[in-house]
Amino acid sequence: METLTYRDALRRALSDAMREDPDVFVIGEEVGRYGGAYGVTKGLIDEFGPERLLDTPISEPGIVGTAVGAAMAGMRPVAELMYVDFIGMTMDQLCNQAAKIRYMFGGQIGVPMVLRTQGGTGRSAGAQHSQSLEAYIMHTPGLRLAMPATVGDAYHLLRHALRQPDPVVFIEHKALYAQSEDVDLSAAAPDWGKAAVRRAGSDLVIVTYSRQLHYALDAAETLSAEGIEAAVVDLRTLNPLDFDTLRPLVEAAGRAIVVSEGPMTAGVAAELAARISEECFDFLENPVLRVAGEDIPISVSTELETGSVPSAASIADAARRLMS
Amino acid sequence: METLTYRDALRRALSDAMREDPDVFVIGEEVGRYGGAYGVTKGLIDEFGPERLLDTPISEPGIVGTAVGAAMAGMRPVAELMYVDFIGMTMDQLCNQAAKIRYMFGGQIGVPMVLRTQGGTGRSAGAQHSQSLEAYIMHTPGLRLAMPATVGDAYHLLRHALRQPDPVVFIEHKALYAQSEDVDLSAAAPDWGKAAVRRAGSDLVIVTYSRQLHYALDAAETLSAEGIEAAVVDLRTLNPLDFDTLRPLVEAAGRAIVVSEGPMTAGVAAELAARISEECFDFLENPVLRVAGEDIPISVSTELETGSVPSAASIADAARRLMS
Amino acid sequence: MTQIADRSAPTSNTGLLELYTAMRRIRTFEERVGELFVRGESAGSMLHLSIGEESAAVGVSSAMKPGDTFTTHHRGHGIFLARGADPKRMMAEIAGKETGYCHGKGGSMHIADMGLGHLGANAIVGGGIPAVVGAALVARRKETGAVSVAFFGDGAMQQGILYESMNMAALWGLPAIFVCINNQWGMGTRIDQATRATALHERALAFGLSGETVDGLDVRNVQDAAARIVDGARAGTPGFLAVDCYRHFGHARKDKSPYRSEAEEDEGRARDPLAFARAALAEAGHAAPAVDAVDDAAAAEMDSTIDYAIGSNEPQIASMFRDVFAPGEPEPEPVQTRLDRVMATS
Amino acid sequence: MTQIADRSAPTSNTGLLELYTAMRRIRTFEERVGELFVRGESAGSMLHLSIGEESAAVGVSSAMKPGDTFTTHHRGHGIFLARGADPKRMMAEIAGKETGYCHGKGGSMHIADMGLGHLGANAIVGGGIPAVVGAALVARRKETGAVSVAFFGDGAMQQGILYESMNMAALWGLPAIFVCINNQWGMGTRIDQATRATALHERALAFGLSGETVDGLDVRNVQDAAARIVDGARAGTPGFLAVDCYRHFGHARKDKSPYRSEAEEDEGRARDPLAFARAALAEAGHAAPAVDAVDDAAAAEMDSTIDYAIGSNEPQIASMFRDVFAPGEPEPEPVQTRLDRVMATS
Ligand SMILES: Cc1ncc(C[n+]2csc(CCOP(=O)(O)OP(=O)(O)O)c2C)c(N)n1
Ligand SMILES: Cc1ncc(C[n+]2csc(CCOP(=O)(O)OP(=O)(O)O)c2C)c(N)n1
Ligand SMILES: [Mg+2]
Ligand SMILES: [Mg+2]
Repeated sequence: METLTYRDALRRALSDAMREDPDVFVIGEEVGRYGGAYGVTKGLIDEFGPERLLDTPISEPGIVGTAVGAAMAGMRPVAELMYVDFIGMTMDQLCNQAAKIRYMFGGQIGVPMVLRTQGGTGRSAGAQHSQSLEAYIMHTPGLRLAMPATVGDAYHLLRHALRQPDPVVFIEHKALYAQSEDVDLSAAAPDWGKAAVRRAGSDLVIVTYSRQLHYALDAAETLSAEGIEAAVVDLRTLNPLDFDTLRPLVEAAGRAIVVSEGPMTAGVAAELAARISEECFDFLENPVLRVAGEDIPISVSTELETGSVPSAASIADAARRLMS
Repeated sequence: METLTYRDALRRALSDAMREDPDVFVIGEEVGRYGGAYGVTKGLIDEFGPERLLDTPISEPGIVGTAVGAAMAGMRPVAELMYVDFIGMTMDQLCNQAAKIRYMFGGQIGVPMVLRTQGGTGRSAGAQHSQSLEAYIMHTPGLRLAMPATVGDAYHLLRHALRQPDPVVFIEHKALYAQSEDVDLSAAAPDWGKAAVRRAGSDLVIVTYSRQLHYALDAAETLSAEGIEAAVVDLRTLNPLDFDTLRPLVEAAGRAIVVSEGPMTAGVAAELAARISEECFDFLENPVLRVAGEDIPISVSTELETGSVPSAASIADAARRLMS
Repeated sequence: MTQIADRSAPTSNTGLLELYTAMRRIRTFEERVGELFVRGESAGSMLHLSIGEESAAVGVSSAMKPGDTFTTHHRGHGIFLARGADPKRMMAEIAGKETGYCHGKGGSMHIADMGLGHLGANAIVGGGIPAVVGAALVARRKETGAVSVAFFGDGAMQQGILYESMNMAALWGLPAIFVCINNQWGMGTRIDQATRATALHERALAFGLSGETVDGLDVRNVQDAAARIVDGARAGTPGFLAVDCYRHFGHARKDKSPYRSEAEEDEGRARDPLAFARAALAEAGHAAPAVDAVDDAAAAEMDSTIDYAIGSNEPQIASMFRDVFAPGEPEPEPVQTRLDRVMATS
Repeated sequence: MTQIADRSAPTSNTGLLELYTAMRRIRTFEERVGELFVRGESAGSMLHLSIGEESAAVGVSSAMKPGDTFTTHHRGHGIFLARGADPKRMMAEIAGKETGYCHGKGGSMHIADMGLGHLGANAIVGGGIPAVVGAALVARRKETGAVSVAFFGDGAMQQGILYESMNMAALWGLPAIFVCINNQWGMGTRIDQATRATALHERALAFGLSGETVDGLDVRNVQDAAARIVDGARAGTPGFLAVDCYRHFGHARKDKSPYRSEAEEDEGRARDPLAFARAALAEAGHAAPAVDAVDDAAAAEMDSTIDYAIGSNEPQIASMFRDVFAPGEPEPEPVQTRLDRVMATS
C-alpha cells in the first residue's frame, strides 16, 4: 500500500511501461524538459532521456500523424495532446488514419498508439480548454477509449492501454490530478474493458465515468441518508463498453441515471440511455434519466462553468425525481 | 412546376441567394472553374464571377477559418468541403471557433456562415470518402445542422441556411444529386427547424433524414402490402431538432424506429432513441429500435459498402420485428 | 471607432514619448493583472502577461488605422490596449465579471470587441490566424481600405494553418498582415528547440509575402517596419513581421520558468523596450519628471481597474444559456427543463 | 523484402533500359486500370492514373533500398509498382476483390503492403505525409539505416501538415524525404492558381531541409537528384524533391479536363518520359526490337492482371466485421445481432 495521486499513478504507469518495453516513448508538447503541462511526465526525461520523452513543436496534426507512422513502423508512441480541446485539429490523423488503417489495409497492420490527453471543467480555463469531447471518439469506429476516474485506474488502464494492439484514446480529467488514494499497484490489475461497480444499491443504478464518478458517489451518500440506495457503476472504458456488468443491475433496480460531463445531445449519455432503454426495456419502471453537460460552450466565469456541468446535487436531484 | 434534380435545386438556391444578397459568396476547392466535384456550382462562375465563386488551394483548415473571418467581417460565406470526410482537419476552426465565437464574446458578434458538404455511401469511394459524420456536428453546441432528403428541401433548406444568423453545417448526400422531382420552388417554403411527416401510418413511426428517408419510404410501401402502416418522419434539420412533431406520432403508435446512415454507437440514432425513450416512455409498447450504420469503416468493395449501412430491407425487417 | 481617437493611439508619426506612454500603460496593466491573480480575484490562473513585448503591440498598432481589424492570441492584453481598449472592461473580463468585454464568458484568452476591430483573442495556438484572411477578403471586396492583422507567438510558427493562411493571402493579394511576436519561448520550449529555421521571415518570403524581422528593443524600429509592411498590405502585398523580444516572466502566472537560466533571464529582461525608451527619451532631452508623470498616470489609471473588476458582479447564472445562438433563435434546452418534462410525463 | 530483389527494381546505377522497363510496366498497368473501369469491373470510378509521372516513381524508387518505407497519395499505383508490387494483387484490389492487397477493403486509394514497406496510399490530400516522420524516427531509433519517403502531389503543397512534418523532420535530423510529384494540376486547379510561390523547393529550404526541383522528362535526372536527396537523408539531413511532370489525362476516370486547353494538353503530353527515354535509348544504340520486346512483355504481364482481378471473388460479407480491431479483441456488435437480442428480451 502506498499513497499516490492520480498524476503520480499516471507517471508510474508510463515509467513502468517504458522500463518494460523499449519501444514505448512519449511524444508531445512540453512532455520532456517541462514535464507536462499538468506535471504527469515530470522527471521522466532524467531516467529515459530526450529521445523517449520527445518534446515537439506546437504541431498537433503533425504530432498525431508522426505517432501513427511510428506505431506502424513498430514502436509504441504515447502521443500527448495537452488538452482534449485541441483534438479538432487532429481528427483527420486520428479518425481517418489511425482508426481506419488496420481495416483499410485488410488487417495487415495495426496502429498501437496511445493518445493521452485531459479534459473537463474545473480550472476556469474557458471554452477552448474545458471541454469533454469523448463522444467524438466513442462514435468513431476503430478507436478504443479509456477514461480513468480513480488513482488505481489511472495506473492500470494506462498500463493496459500500452499493451493494446489498436489505437487507444486515453482521456484524463484535469480536476483529478491532485486526488490521492492508498493503492497497491502490485495487486492484480482489473481487466481491460470491464466496468467497476463502485457502490452497491438496489433502488437505482447511476452509470458514469471519469470525474463524475466522484459526484455520483457523493450523491449516493446523500441519497442513502434519505433512504435511497443507489448502485454506482464506473465504466472505466467507453470502448470496449461493458454492458454485461450493467444489465443485471439495471434489470434488478428498474431505474437508471446516466451521467456524463460532456454535452447532452448526441453524447455519451445519449448512447448509454439508448442502450439501457433498448436492452432493459421490460425492466424499466421509469425513463432512463440523462444528467449531462448543457449544450452550451463553457464560460471562464467559475459560476457559469460550474453551472454548466453535472454536480453531486444535480445527480441526487435527478435520483429523487426518479424515485418519487 | 418544374422538374429539377437535387443538384439543380442546390445550385438554384445558391444563385437565388447570391442575386438577393451581394454578401453571399462561395469559397472552396474547385467551386468555380470546375463547378464543384459533384457539379453543384457548375456555371455559377459565369454569372457571379471568380470573386464570388472563390477557388481555393487544398487547405481545408484555412478555408473554414477564412470563412469564419469573412462572416465576422460582415459577409455570408458558403464554404464548401468537398467531402464531409475531410471535416476532421477543420474541426478546430468549426467547433472551437465558429461554434463558440458568439458565446465566448458575450453575444457581440455571430458567425453567419454555411459549411456546405456531402457525405454518405454509394460510390464505392472507400473509407475516407463515404462517411456519415453528422453526429460530430449534432453534438457540438453552437452549430446548426441541416440534411436535406428531397429536391424541395435541397432548395429551401439551403435558402433558409443562408439567412441564419449562426453557423450552419449543411450536409448533402452524394447518392441524391441525380434524383429528380417535380417541384414548385415559388410555393411557400416549409419552416426552418420543422420536421416533415412524409407518410402517415398508425402502427409505427420511422424517424430518419437525408438519403435514408427514401429507404424508409420504400420499406413503408413494402410493409403496407403486409398490412403494417408506418408513419415516416423526415427531420430535415438535426439542429434545431423538431421533437414536437415527433412526440404525438410516437405516442399514438407506441412504436418507433430511428434510422441513420452514420455509425450506431453514440450517433444520431442514439440521440433520437434516447430522446424518444425518455419523452414517450409511458407510450412505448416496445423498445425504440436503432437501424444505423455498422460501427466499422466503409469498404471500397461495393458489397461490403452496401452491407454496412441501412437499406429498405433492413428497415422493413426491423419494423416486422417491432410489430410481431 | 471613436474610442481609438479618444485614446489618441500612437500613429506612424507619433513621437517616442507617446509610444512610451502606450507601452507603460500596457506594462502597468499587466502588473495589475498579476496582482488580481495574487489576490485570488482572477477567473482562473491561465493569465499570460505580455511584459517585455510592449514594443510589438504599440509599434505595430501605430501603423494601423481605425477600421482595421485584428486577431490576437493567448497573450494579447497589450495589443488590445494599444488598439484602444478600456482597461476597466478588460480587467473585469479577466476577473470573469458581468461588466467585462464578454460579460465574463470569455476571459483573458477570449476577449474581443467589434467596435475596436478586435475579432478575438484565442486559446488555440494559431487559431486566430485564418480569420484575418477572411477579414482581409471582405475589406478588399467592400473596398474599405482596411487591413487585417494576425498577432501570434513564435510557437504558432510551427502550426500548419499559418502557411495555409499566408499562401491564400499571397495568392489573392489581400491586405493581410501576419505578426509573430517572437519572445523566444513557447511555454518551456525555446525557439531553436522548436525549429531549425529560426530566420522566421524567410518562410513568409518562400510563400510569396513580403517579410521582415525586426528587433523590438527600440519601439521606433517596430513602428517603422510596421509602417512598411502595413502600407504594402494596403497596396495588395500581404506581409509578415517577426518582432524579436523576450518573455520576461513565466508562461502563465504559475510558471516560474525553471527551464531557463538566471543568466539568460537577466540578459533577456535587460532587453527591455521601456527602459530603452526611457534612456532614449532622456538622451532626447525629456526631463525625468515628465516621464515619471507618465508612469504615475498609468499607475493611477490601472489601479482603478482592479477596484472596478472586484466591484463588478458575477454574470447571472441565467445568462448561461444566452448567446449560444442569436437572440430569438431556438435555444438549447437546459438539462433541468428536460428532466422536469420527462418526469412529469412519465 | 525479397519481392523487390525478385523484381530487380532499378537502382541508382541502373541503366536507362531498366528504367524504361519499369516506367513502361507502370504506363501499361495504368492503361489496364482504365480498361478495367470501362469494362465496369473497377470498384467505383475514383481511379487516378499516374500516366506522365512514371519518371518520378521510377527515378525516386531507384534511390530507395529494401527496408525503406514510404507513403503515397491517391495517384500512387506507379510508385507502388516501382517498389516491387505484384500488379495482379494491385488490380484485384482496385476491383475490390478478395485477392487484392487489402482484400477489397481499401481499393485504389488505400492500397498498402508492409512487406514492401508501403505504409499506405491515402485518399486525404496530405494525409500520408506525417507518417513518414514517425517511420523515420523509428528507423533512426532502431538504427535500421532506412529512409522513409512521402510521395504527394502539388496540391498537397498547400496543406499545412506538410510544413509541420518537414519542420519536425529537420528539427530532429531524420531520414525522411518529401517528394512532390508536380504534375501541374490539382483537379481543375493549375499550380499557379493554388499559390504565388511556384518554386516549391524553396519552401523546404526555408524550413531547414535540403531541396531541389528536377525536370521529370528525363528519368535519369530524377534518378540522380533522388540519389543526392536520399543519401543526404540517410546521413541525417531530410530532403525535399519536386519532380516536374504533367498529368496526361483527367483527374479521375470521368474527368475530361475541360478546364485545360488542347494546346496545353498536347504540349504537356509531348513531355513524355517514356517517349523521351525511347529516343534516348535509340540514340544510345539500343535496337528498336529490343525496346519493343520490353513493351510487349509489359503488355502481356498487365493483360493478365485484368483476368486475374475479374476472376477473383468478392470479399465475403462476413469479412465486413473483421479487422476493425486486432484478431481476438472485442469486436463491434452487428446491428442485426443487437436487434435480435433487443427484441428477444422484450
Ligand atoms: C493548439 C494549441 N496547442 C497548445 C496549446 C498550449 N499552449 C498555450 S500557449 C503555448 C505556447 C505558445 O507559445 P508562443 O506561440 O510562442 O506564444 P507565447 O506564449 O510565447 O506568447 C502552448 C503550447 C494551445 N493553447 N493551443
Ligand atoms: C483533404 C482533401 N481535400 C480534397 C480532396 C479532393 N481531391 C482529391 S485529389 C485532389 C487534387 C490533388 O491534387 P495533387 O495533390 O496535385 O495530386 P494529383 O491529383 O495532381 O496527383 C483533390 C482536391 C481530398 N481527397 N482530400
Ligand atoms: Mg513565444
Ligand atoms: Mg497535381
